[in-house]
Amino acid sequence: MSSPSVSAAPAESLSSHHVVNDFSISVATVNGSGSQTANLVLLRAIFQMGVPISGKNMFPSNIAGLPTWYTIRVNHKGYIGRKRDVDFLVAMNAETAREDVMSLAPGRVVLYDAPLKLSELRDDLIFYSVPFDEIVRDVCPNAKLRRLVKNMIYDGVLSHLLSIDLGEMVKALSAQLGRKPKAMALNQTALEAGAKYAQEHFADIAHPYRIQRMNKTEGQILVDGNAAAAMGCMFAGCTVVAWYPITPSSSLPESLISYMRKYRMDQETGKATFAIVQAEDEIAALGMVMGASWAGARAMTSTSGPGVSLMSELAGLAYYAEVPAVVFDIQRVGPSTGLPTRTAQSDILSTAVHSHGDTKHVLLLPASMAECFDMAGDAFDLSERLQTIVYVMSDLDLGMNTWMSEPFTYPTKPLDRGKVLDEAKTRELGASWGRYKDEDGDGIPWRSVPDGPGPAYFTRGSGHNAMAQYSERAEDYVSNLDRLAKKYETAKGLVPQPIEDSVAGAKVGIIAYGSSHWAVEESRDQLRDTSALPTSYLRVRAYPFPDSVEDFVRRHDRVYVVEQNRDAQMLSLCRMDLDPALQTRLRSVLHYSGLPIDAGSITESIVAQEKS
Amino acid sequence: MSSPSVSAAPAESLSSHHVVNDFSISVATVNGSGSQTANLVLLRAIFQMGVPISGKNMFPSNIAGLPTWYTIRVNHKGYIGRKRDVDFLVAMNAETAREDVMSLAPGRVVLYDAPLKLSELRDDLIFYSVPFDEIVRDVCPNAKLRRLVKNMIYDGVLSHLLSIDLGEMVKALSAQLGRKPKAMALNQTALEAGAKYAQEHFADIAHPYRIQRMNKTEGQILVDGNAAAAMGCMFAGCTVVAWYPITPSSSLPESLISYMRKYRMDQETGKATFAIVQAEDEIAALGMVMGASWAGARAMTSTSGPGVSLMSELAGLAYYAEVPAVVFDIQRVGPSTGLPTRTAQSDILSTAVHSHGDTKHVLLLPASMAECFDMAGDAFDLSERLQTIVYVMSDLDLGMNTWMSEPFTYPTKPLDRGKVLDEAKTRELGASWGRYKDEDGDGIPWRSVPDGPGPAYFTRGSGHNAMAQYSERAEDYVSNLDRLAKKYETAKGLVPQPIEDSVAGAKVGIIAYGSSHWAVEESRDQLRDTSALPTSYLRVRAYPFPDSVEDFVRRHDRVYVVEQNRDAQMLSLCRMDLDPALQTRLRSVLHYSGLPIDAGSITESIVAQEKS
Amino acid sequence: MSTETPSSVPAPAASKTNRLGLELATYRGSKTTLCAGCGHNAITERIIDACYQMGVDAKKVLKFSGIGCSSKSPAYFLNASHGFNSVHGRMPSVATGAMLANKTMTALGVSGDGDTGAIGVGQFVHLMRRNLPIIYIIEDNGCYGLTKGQFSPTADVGSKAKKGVVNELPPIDTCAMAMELGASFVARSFSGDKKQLLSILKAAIAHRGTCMIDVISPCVTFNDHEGSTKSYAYAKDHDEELGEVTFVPFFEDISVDYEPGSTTEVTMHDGSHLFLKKTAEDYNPTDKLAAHRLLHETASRGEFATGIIYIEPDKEDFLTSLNTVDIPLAFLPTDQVRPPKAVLDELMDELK
Amino acid sequence: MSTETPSSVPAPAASKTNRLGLELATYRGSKTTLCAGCGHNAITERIIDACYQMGVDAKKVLKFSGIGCSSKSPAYFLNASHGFNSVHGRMPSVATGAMLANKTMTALGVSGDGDTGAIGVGQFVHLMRRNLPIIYIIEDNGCYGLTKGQFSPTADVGSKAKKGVVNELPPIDTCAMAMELGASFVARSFSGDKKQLLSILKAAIAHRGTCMIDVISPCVTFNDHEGSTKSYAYAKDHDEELGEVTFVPFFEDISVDYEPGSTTEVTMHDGSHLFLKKTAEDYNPTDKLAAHRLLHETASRGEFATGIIYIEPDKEDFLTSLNTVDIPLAFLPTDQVRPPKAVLDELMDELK
Ligand SMILES: Cc1ncc(C[n+]2csc(CCOP(=O)(O)OP(=O)(O)O)c2C)c(N)n1
Ligand SMILES: Cc1ncc(C[n+]2csc(CCOP(=O)(O)OP(=O)(O)O)c2C)c(N)n1
Ligand code: SF4
Ligand code: SF4
Ligand SMILES: [Mg+2]
Ligand SMILES: [Mg+2]
Repeated sequence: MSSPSVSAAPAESLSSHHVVNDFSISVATVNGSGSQTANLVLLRAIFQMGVPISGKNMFPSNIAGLPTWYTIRVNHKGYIGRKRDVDFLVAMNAETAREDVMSLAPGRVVLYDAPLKLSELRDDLIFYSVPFDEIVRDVCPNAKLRRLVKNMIYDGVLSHLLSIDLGEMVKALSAQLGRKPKAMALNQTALEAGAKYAQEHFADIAHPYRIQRMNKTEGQILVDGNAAAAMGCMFAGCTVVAWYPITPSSSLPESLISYMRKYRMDQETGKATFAIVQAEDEIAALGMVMGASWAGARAMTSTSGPGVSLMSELAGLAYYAEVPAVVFDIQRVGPSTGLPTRTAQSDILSTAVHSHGDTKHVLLLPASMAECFDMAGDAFDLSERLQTIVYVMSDLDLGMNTWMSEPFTYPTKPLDRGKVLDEAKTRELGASWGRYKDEDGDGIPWRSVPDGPGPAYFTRGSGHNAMAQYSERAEDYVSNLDRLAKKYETAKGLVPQPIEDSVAGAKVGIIAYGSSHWAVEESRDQLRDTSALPTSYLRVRAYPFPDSVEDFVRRHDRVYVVEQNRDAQMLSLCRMDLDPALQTRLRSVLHYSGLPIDAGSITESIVAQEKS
Repeated sequence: MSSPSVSAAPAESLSSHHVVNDFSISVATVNGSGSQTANLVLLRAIFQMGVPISGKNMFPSNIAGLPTWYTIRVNHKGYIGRKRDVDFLVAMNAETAREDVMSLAPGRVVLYDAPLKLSELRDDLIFYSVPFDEIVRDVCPNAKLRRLVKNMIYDGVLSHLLSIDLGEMVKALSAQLGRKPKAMALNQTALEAGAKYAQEHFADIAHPYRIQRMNKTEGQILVDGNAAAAMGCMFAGCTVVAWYPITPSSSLPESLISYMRKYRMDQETGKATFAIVQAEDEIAALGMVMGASWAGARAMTSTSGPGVSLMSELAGLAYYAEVPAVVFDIQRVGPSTGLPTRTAQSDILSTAVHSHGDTKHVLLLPASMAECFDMAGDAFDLSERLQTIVYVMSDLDLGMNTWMSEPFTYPTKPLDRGKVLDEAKTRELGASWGRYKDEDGDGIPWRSVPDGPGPAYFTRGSGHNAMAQYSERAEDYVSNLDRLAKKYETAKGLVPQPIEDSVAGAKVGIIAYGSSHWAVEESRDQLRDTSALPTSYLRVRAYPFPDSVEDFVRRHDRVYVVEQNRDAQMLSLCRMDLDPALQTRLRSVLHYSGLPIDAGSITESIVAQEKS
Repeated sequence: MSTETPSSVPAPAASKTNRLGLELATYRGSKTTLCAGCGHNAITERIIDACYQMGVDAKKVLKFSGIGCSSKSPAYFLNASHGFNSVHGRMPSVATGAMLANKTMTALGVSGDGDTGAIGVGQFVHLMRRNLPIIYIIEDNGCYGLTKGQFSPTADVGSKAKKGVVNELPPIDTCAMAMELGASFVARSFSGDKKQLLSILKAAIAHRGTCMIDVISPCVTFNDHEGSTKSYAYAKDHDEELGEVTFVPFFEDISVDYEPGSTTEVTMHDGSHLFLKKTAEDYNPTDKLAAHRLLHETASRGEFATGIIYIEPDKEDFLTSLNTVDIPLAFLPTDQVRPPKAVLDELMDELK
Repeated sequence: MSTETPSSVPAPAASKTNRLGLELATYRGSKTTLCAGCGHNAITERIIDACYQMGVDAKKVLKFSGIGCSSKSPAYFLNASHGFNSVHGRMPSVATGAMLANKTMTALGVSGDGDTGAIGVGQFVHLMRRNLPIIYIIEDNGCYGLTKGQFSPTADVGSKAKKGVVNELPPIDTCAMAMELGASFVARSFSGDKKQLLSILKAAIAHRGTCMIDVISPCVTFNDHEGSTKSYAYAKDHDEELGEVTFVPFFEDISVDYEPGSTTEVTMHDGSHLFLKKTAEDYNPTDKLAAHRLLHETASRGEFATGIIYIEPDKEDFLTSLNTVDIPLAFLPTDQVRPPKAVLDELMDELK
């Protein structure tokens, strides 16, 4: 395959026995050819068999006609990070087939469209040739739809080759197409035709990869992070959404629109408890969010790198005028337009110090579907509590790929609307109230919302004193900036705290965040099992860092900060914020190919650094 | 005075003898009242007497009617940083007079407008009351102009009180108004009337502050940094300027317009060797600069914090598509609109990592008038050599205040247009040329300019390979990003190198940059003379840091990074980039009141930290 | 240093009250820090008058602005209203967001010709298109006052031929744009025309939808037209007595009063001339094409048509089209914004 | 993964050449990666034809674009020309800068209706106002193709009533805006009208000033109108056979041919209808008010006027007004851009 990783795969050959529930499949097609249903059916069928899986789509930044790879990882232990090497290739795309085949390790399997004649390329692989065009002619009389139906045939073939119960395939198909009987019938025919062809032609070959029923997925859901975050926003009581389309963020607001229309709109009157506006650009989107938050709504926007960059000026206003705002950054590969359909964690540093002047922002770092859901709620609560902009730093891998998850927990914590003046507080503070006064010693002032009981004030991004009056006095400026710094200190105790998994006696620690988590978990097992290197692990879930981050470093000799960017951005924040005496302990593991980070790369990097 | 510093002035009383050539004057007026000529005449007269001076204007962010302070520092040793305390107050503004007087140290002097009756406020100051309205009535028959002419009267009074040669005052006045005989005559009359009044009324008082002729300003010029930078741009062969007005940047392009119209335009045909466009905003300004640079022009823009924030998205394109661009950031106080007429060094960190994705930028850090001039040239050369955006991080203090300087040196180095394909190179490279290929191992590719001899290519901010073809391949992406990192390494050797002043045996080092330089120099003398603390000094002149920065830290036990922002932004860059083993040596001296940093504050901070 | 105190400027007369029983003084704001004679101050006065006379409940008003001398004005009226002075050119989006949050409020925005026509024109376009209920006033002086007199995209107002880099560009006609884009109330007036401006403002208060009001408002300090013989630039270079670049003279307000259908010539502080043509009494502002014709014809004669140029009284506004519940979104109780557990269960089941 | 090779698509016929002795093939670009049947591809073909037929020197052409499916097109024509694919909505400024640097070039920009009408409308306004010499083509499909079919500010093109959040907003008429703001050549066409589009492009190549050409260009993949019974969204929810959301069917190009003065009805791929009204042969495009009337009247009938809507042949363009020396600024030798030492000495003396 032409893309999966930077470094070459170790040339490890496959032994002759079966590999059960531990391999990866890559389906190479052309985008726009309609393989999504087929791939999801495959994924879901295995999931229904109780075997842990994850599905990652590597698609191009165009609409139709360019190469796409859908990779499914099956792993009985529950590792759901990306696997670097492909074990089973389904080669449907003439353009990349050669390169895809050449990049496989010996002993691996290729299922291909017969006219591609791939078996001529190598003799150390197992090849299955299927005449899709012939089969599809029989099952699909409508010539226009054949290109589409071909995909379901490979699912049929795979069900045989991988021992996936055909009944589960049909069930998975009907979960997708159940409401469309004609489509269901046509696809089911194709599925069965594929299975039949395989039974007839490949019965005598020993198939090296097999799915076997387990019970590791029971009760779990399959979801993508953008849908999870959208649900999180709905249950967080979000009322105003302003957004501008951008890959890989768009599906978050778009999912939210569907959910809100279904559950937050009176189905008879059409009256909604929300307003969702497609803005003219990201600057306007954030402007609307800030206006709405200022006026008392829970408001959010969602974007990706280029949009975040555009929001820079207003982000500074949110910080300094202390206006809540929730911004999801579904990170993609930069710089600039970069690779819009590839994943990265490369907006961390520039977003932490987003905007000119002395600004510092709060970042939340979800790593799982549940956290995409939960942290949406946290983001609104924190943003209103702290009266500032809060960024939820998701990424394409989380946002657009399909992940297993426990079902989400219904939030029972009341919405935290923060220090908003109500009747009683207004009376209590009386004339002593100052919009920017540190009434409680935590740096967080009391806010008056228009049309509420509190007094009116004039909000501005220019110099102001504690009473919100215009001021150019040096003293007023300094005390205001110092209070903002104190508020940022307060944030450390309020943000989601890191999660630590410490191993007694481990000298090596790992710090990671966000979507890197899954590969780190797997890598820790590899390090322990194959390199006899026990590691402790701190998963950071927010910036600014709570004190426990420094404690963790203090308790380990060497700490590897693992992240998906070139410039070691989270490490940079550690360098800036943690005790200088601890700096020599910090090391870096970086991955920035645009593909999700994999355990093998982390393990190799740590092993190499441990040796040196 | 209501603003000068955060901490209170030490209550040191003035001895009875004269202080010669070492004091500060603050003229408190209302803006729009036309005191600029009077203040500049005062400044220039002292300068003409050979005494080192500096003039700093603390003006409000409006057009007329709010308090303004013009402070002049006179110092025989040549210290031209801000002096925290005011020795001689000229109180013309009723609104602030009381507070201004109350903030003076005992023994200081106040010259005031008689109706303000300030002498009643304190008995530990020397007061001079002048009935300006009465005097002005006699010298200025045109009632409308009296408000204006009042100002020249205080100059006259000061000439007597400070022993400034009246002839020098007249000479300075005629340098300003020489071409306007009527204005000259009126103002000279006022000047003389003031002097006469003082002679008649204050002859018997011992005046504590005096100017005495020296020869320390001979051959020097008086200039502001924005004018210096504008000249620098003109002599650097700048051809395209796109800008959007913003304080304190506007006077840079506006000066440039005057210079260009005078020296770069055929006075008969009006044909110009430049194009200057006032853009619709800062995004458009940078877009124009990038388009022009891409097409082969030397192009620049100038802005301040809010404008830099808006440029964020395009900055990433400049980095990634490798398009030259020169951006002057005349820093002012943020966050957000902040204090537009106050100074800061607070865009350093966010600009160094400006834009989403993995981006890193080159910053130049001028500290003097000569560097504002020279670094304009460096910026164009580096931007074209490195094919990237280069920021010149000036500030309001440098840009808008009046500074003494040696005359600028005519640049004799040829313009460095960088690696642009000419006929010969095009032939040499032939078909092997790749727009983003590391031909020379320095990370810098060869560039083809439209309408030049090189081949055409398609410039894009999306993924591309060495041949400038669209690519989403992980390998292409990684190798391109690695080359960009290498180019950034190359930059370290090309940027203006730090200037070191090391003292044998000094254990303490100071790192500073930009306009903080002058206060640091003075503070070093204070530390040596009053605290017996010899210090070495490294003035950083660019980011990324050349190796000598790390060397300097290595050679000292403790290194203070002095800067004018809250968040220790340059220190943060040191933490990110310098050897982790050296981090415990680094300490921070911060000043962020919006007023220029002063030596006393630095000295106090270092002394305190040395003790602890 | 300077501090804008929230104390009101004392009202001239006492004890007269409006339909809410409030005195004019209660509609005032902080003391202005704009130049004496600035047109913007006159507009501030008219806004105060209009709100007073219409008996507007200041607690239900939201004030918005961008950045500029003009954008400072909201601090100088309606101290009892919340205000949001945003960043340069972004007032439209901030105001839109606030109105999404609370559709029961009255939005009143003040911008400048630079704030609206240059950096902010993108948001302006989309605000007009949405027909958001807002009174959007451009205090139009043809220059950037706060940054000291550069030309703005509406430069040309009453000025003679100018030289230099940008000055040859045609001015943007914000009224023509607003109309073209969908604003349902479009008007132009002059800061010195008390009567007309007041009546336009009162009509705007009564209209629901975007009221775009372009008010020509002379900048007395920076009429930096080289071609104008009494300009700042001219004074700087030629004036025999002045010779000071930072001096801001005091000016009297310019005021005019002229009949519907007639044209009047206004002499500006810088000596340039402005020709205002007031729409006739029988002018029908509901005919869009006629309104376009009016603007083009007056413009081609170098005149500014003043009055209500275009009005579409029944056009649906943006907030109405969004069809939100009656309670402002900002104040919905939790049980209306957090669906019950059953909904989450249903969603989870679908994903199993 | 995918790589856009710079190799040209082979030309259909051979050996015919234009006045520069060049074959049509030399005007081609890389292979398109847009959907089969996308209107944008047809426009690409017409640009190639027009440049070929006019004997344009590709080395003297600069290609520009923003971001979107449309903005990818410049890679698909004129491989011999330098191109700059900028960021979303910022093509106008980048093109302006490049033309400042080298006024001897011909600028050809391609944008989308989202790129121009949404995020980029501010720069669009000012580009039109400057009348910079550029051919500015909007490939107008009423949606955001590249981000999968959201409505753009020109949405409504040939569509029926739509529901949802933004769809009730009136479309921006880019032709009316361009005219209002100062562009000296304003036209509208349809991607499938080979003859008309070609002749408009050729006229634009001959014009100096801003040529704003709005080309209606159907997106075959995302005509996501819920109200349209053959739309993508409809298929997704209702189609009994398809049931797949990522499938992009192949479509044939739509092509039309109709007489000046007549109206034609075009059935789009999604089943919606488009009514095009071609300007009559005696239509006078130099009368701005008449052009406004034409646009408003056709729009009110739900039609699109096509043809050259407005032209002001002699209007001074921005580069001319800047009056730079004849040599492109980009190529001035050092002695013309660095004043002699005497100048610095003079400046220093003045500051002493
Ligand atoms: C992003 C940004 N760029 C530039 C500025 C500087 N600036 C402040 S006000 C202003 C222009 C104001 O002109 P206008 O809107 O016409 O208001 P006026 O002062 O004339 O009333 C500018 C450019 C800014 N505040 N923010
Ligand atoms: C700053 C920014 N925001 C959002 C995007 C995502 N984006 C890419 S193309 C596009 C819209 C394209 O629509 P249009 O210009 O109409 O082109 P089309 O694809 O329809 O031809 C958007 C929103 C982006 N690239 N940059
Ligand atoms: S500078 Fe002009 S616009 Fe600003 S306050 Fe003064 S007169 Fe008004
Ligand atoms: S998605 Fe639409 S606009 Fe984009 S290439 Fe396909 S048909 Fe064209
Ligand atoms: Mg203005
Ligand atoms: Mg489009």
